[in-house]
Amino acid sequence: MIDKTVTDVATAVAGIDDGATIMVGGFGRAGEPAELIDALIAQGASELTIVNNNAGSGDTGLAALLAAGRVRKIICSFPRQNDSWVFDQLYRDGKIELELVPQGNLAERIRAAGAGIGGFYSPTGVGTHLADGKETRQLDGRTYVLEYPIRADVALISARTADRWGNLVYRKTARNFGPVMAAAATATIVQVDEVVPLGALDPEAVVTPGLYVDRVVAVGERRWLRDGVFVGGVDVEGRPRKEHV
Amino acid sequence: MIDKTVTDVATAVAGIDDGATIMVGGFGRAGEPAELIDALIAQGASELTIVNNNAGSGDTGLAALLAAGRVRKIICSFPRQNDSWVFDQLYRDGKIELELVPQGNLAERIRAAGAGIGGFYSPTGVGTHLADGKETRQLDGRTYVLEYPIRADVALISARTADRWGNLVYRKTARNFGPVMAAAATATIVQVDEVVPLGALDPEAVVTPGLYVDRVVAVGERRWLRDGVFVGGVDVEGRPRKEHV
Amino acid sequence: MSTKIDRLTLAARIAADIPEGATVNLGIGAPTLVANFLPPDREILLHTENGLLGMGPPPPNVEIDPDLINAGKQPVTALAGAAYFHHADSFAMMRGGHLDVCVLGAFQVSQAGDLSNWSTGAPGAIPAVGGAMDLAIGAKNVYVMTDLLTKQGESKLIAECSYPLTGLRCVTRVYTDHAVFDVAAGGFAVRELFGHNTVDHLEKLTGLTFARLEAGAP
Amino acid sequence: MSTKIDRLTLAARIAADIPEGATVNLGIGAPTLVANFLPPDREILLHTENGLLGMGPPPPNVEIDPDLINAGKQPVTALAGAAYFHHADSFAMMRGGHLDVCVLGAFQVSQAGDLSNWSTGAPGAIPAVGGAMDLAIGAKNVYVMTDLLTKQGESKLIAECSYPLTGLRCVTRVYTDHAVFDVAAGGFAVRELFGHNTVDHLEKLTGLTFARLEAGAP
Repeated sequence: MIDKTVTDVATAVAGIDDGATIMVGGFGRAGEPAELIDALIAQGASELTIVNNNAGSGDTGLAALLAAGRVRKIICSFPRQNDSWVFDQLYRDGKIELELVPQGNLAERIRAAGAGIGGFYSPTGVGTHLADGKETRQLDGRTYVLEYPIRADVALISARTADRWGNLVYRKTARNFGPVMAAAATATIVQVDEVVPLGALDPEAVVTPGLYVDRVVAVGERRWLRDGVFVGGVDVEGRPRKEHV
Repeated sequence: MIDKTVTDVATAVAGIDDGATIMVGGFGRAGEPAELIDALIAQGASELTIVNNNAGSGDTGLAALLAAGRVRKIICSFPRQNDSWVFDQLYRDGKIELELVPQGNLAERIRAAGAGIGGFYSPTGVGTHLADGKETRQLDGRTYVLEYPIRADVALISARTADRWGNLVYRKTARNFGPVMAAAATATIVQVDEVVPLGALDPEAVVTPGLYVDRVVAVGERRWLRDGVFVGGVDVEGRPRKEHV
Repeated sequence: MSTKIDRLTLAARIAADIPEGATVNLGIGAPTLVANFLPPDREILLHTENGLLGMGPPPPNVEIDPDLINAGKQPVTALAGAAYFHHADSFAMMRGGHLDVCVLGAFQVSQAGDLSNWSTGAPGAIPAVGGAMDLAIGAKNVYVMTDLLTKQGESKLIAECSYPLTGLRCVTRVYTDHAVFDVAAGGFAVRELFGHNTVDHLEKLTGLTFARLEAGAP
Repeated sequence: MSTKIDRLTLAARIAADIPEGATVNLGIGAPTLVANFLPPDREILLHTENGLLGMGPPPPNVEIDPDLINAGKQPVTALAGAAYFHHADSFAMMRGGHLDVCVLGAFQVSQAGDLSNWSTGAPGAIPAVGGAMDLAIGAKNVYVMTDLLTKQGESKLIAECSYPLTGLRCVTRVYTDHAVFDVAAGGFAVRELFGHNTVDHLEKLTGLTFARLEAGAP
């Protein structure tokens, strides 16, 4: 019997090596695999290359991983945010390498890795500094820049629901990078609110088929849902609103 | 108010020009836009280039379009079938041009057109006759062949349900080429079983967002469903089984 | 009358130009204001590149959903008829040219329609681009919403961009607080003057010579 | 004992090698038979390139669903836990190397693992390739299921393919009616002999010299 579920987040992230390239899903709080990131910090792997849209914010999640000195390089589209002070300091101190990638190229390069594409001609970035040194090509009257796949050893992503085969459904804009990262990593580790019996997910609505998933861990229902129904009571970061504390 | 629905298939296919490149969805009977193809035959456009996985079978659908002498060229992966006699004869008589494309390259080239990709390095076909004369490239230790997008003036596809914005859901393996073709054509024309009110489709399960769709025509429920429930009683081509006639 | 219109009036002016049925991406910052002025009698579909077409207005605070945000990471809602998709599909939608209109901010726009809006190239600044370069090259119509002049009084409309580029020859129209400009074959063409601005006055402010729109141009 | 096993026995032999949890694509024709012999105590996920993972057996005639077919356009079913996807996503699954096993027919397999299975190159034949080239290069393990000899008695295992190629260096193992061969560094290696075949006899039949498998090889 195929059963990709593991009992806890420590087991889920076991075996991640120093020097690994790790894709981390999420865009803002939406789709952030918060519990898996905490488990990765506890697990201790270092010299990591992280692929994420951003470079951490505040003092938790990715920012905490950076603050712990575990990250050698980050590949992202938007490292600089109001509250990205951890990254900012590391970057200014020359303690972290940055590969800046336009967001669409980032998503498409990750998709290419999962789809077996060796490279593709992108319309984005042509004539800009982010295409400096890259091959360009005129195709059918338009100029494109050659971009290569981004692969990873591990993807850490968050979905709403899984079954034991690893089929995933997401929730609203929390889907974001999850599906493409799941396909681009050698080992895809997923935190979900709940694991449902095989056959409970609508096969028309499965977004990530199970073959892309290696380990699934249930971390309990997100704070703003109850039995799958939205109940609110949180801010955009998912923290309880004052009147609810 | 956005309303992409039209009342009949003749209106749906109106204005298709001679010489157009037309993508036709479907793989076997599944997803075949049978009523739209019949309407195209009646509409009369000729000198067409057709993009489909196959080259017609039996004497109906695409085969009838071919038999009517309307098709100049076909781009497909598998023209030769047991019952592809119409194509076979035209091809042997030198009356139709064939561009043979491996099925995965066909799907990915159509996807590239919709996604704004100028070209991509494909792992498929390397070292074979179907890569003859094409540029190849060694990338990260593997050889790839450069493939270009396939765009179309028109896509004719079939889905299960639409709303008036053109959001589409498909049914089972009838999804096949529909989503990528919808994005690769200048005008996407869709036949559906039924049009439902805006908001009736689950936004998590919409496969083709409405912005890819230009015209929607309801053609009535497929013979093997009743009120959306599978009732069977047909063969794999959708024809009534003898005991049901 | 003043020589300038305020930001909300400008947002409303842009909104008035967006036709029924358009699919639109509003960039982070001031362009987001355009959403507030879209004519209620027109169905216009807002796209947010983090995976939603058919975005609705912000929810009341008690209904903030962390799983439903826009590209600026602000809470939003979804209209009936919305659809969710993943990041690669979402950017394919833009990069494939399927959006009708994109409204972006700018540091500079050149006469050729080059856009600089992601970096001032200041030494030591941490670079961040997000989806700016994809938005710039993706939409059928790329509208810029900006003040005509910087706080230092320098024109943002310029012969050649001096800041790092976001995209080449991508801007189709510039909505400023002084006037609306089309990017035309021979340079910027004044499409509409606000307040008591004149073409001569704007040429003096910008140091540019403007192309003349053909009579009867839309 | 015979020198050959029949096709169903061969299908069962292949099925026995497919491990629990494997994702598998069975090519059109004889490879489809493998599905009938998959051990019922193993969960194995069948992929069909027209957009389904978790394919089940054919339905009874009264339940044929024209919307639920395999790559051979035959009616199938879907298991609990199945997922549907579109054609580009389906081929991305194969081309991205996500399937564990693919079983294909062959006209010829070369010592280097080159496969010819889509065209005999006969003059006047109408070419058709379907998904053969994608399947050949996509799976982690590409197994060929074939008779060792053609009806004319010629070996399908060959030094160099003379028929048009489907894929280069892609085959990992060949299951024939005489024996099972691995594609090894020095050529084919006999993995298992059926009936009273001997390596010498197979070398005579094929005209090839076989590599020796290391003792203790899996």
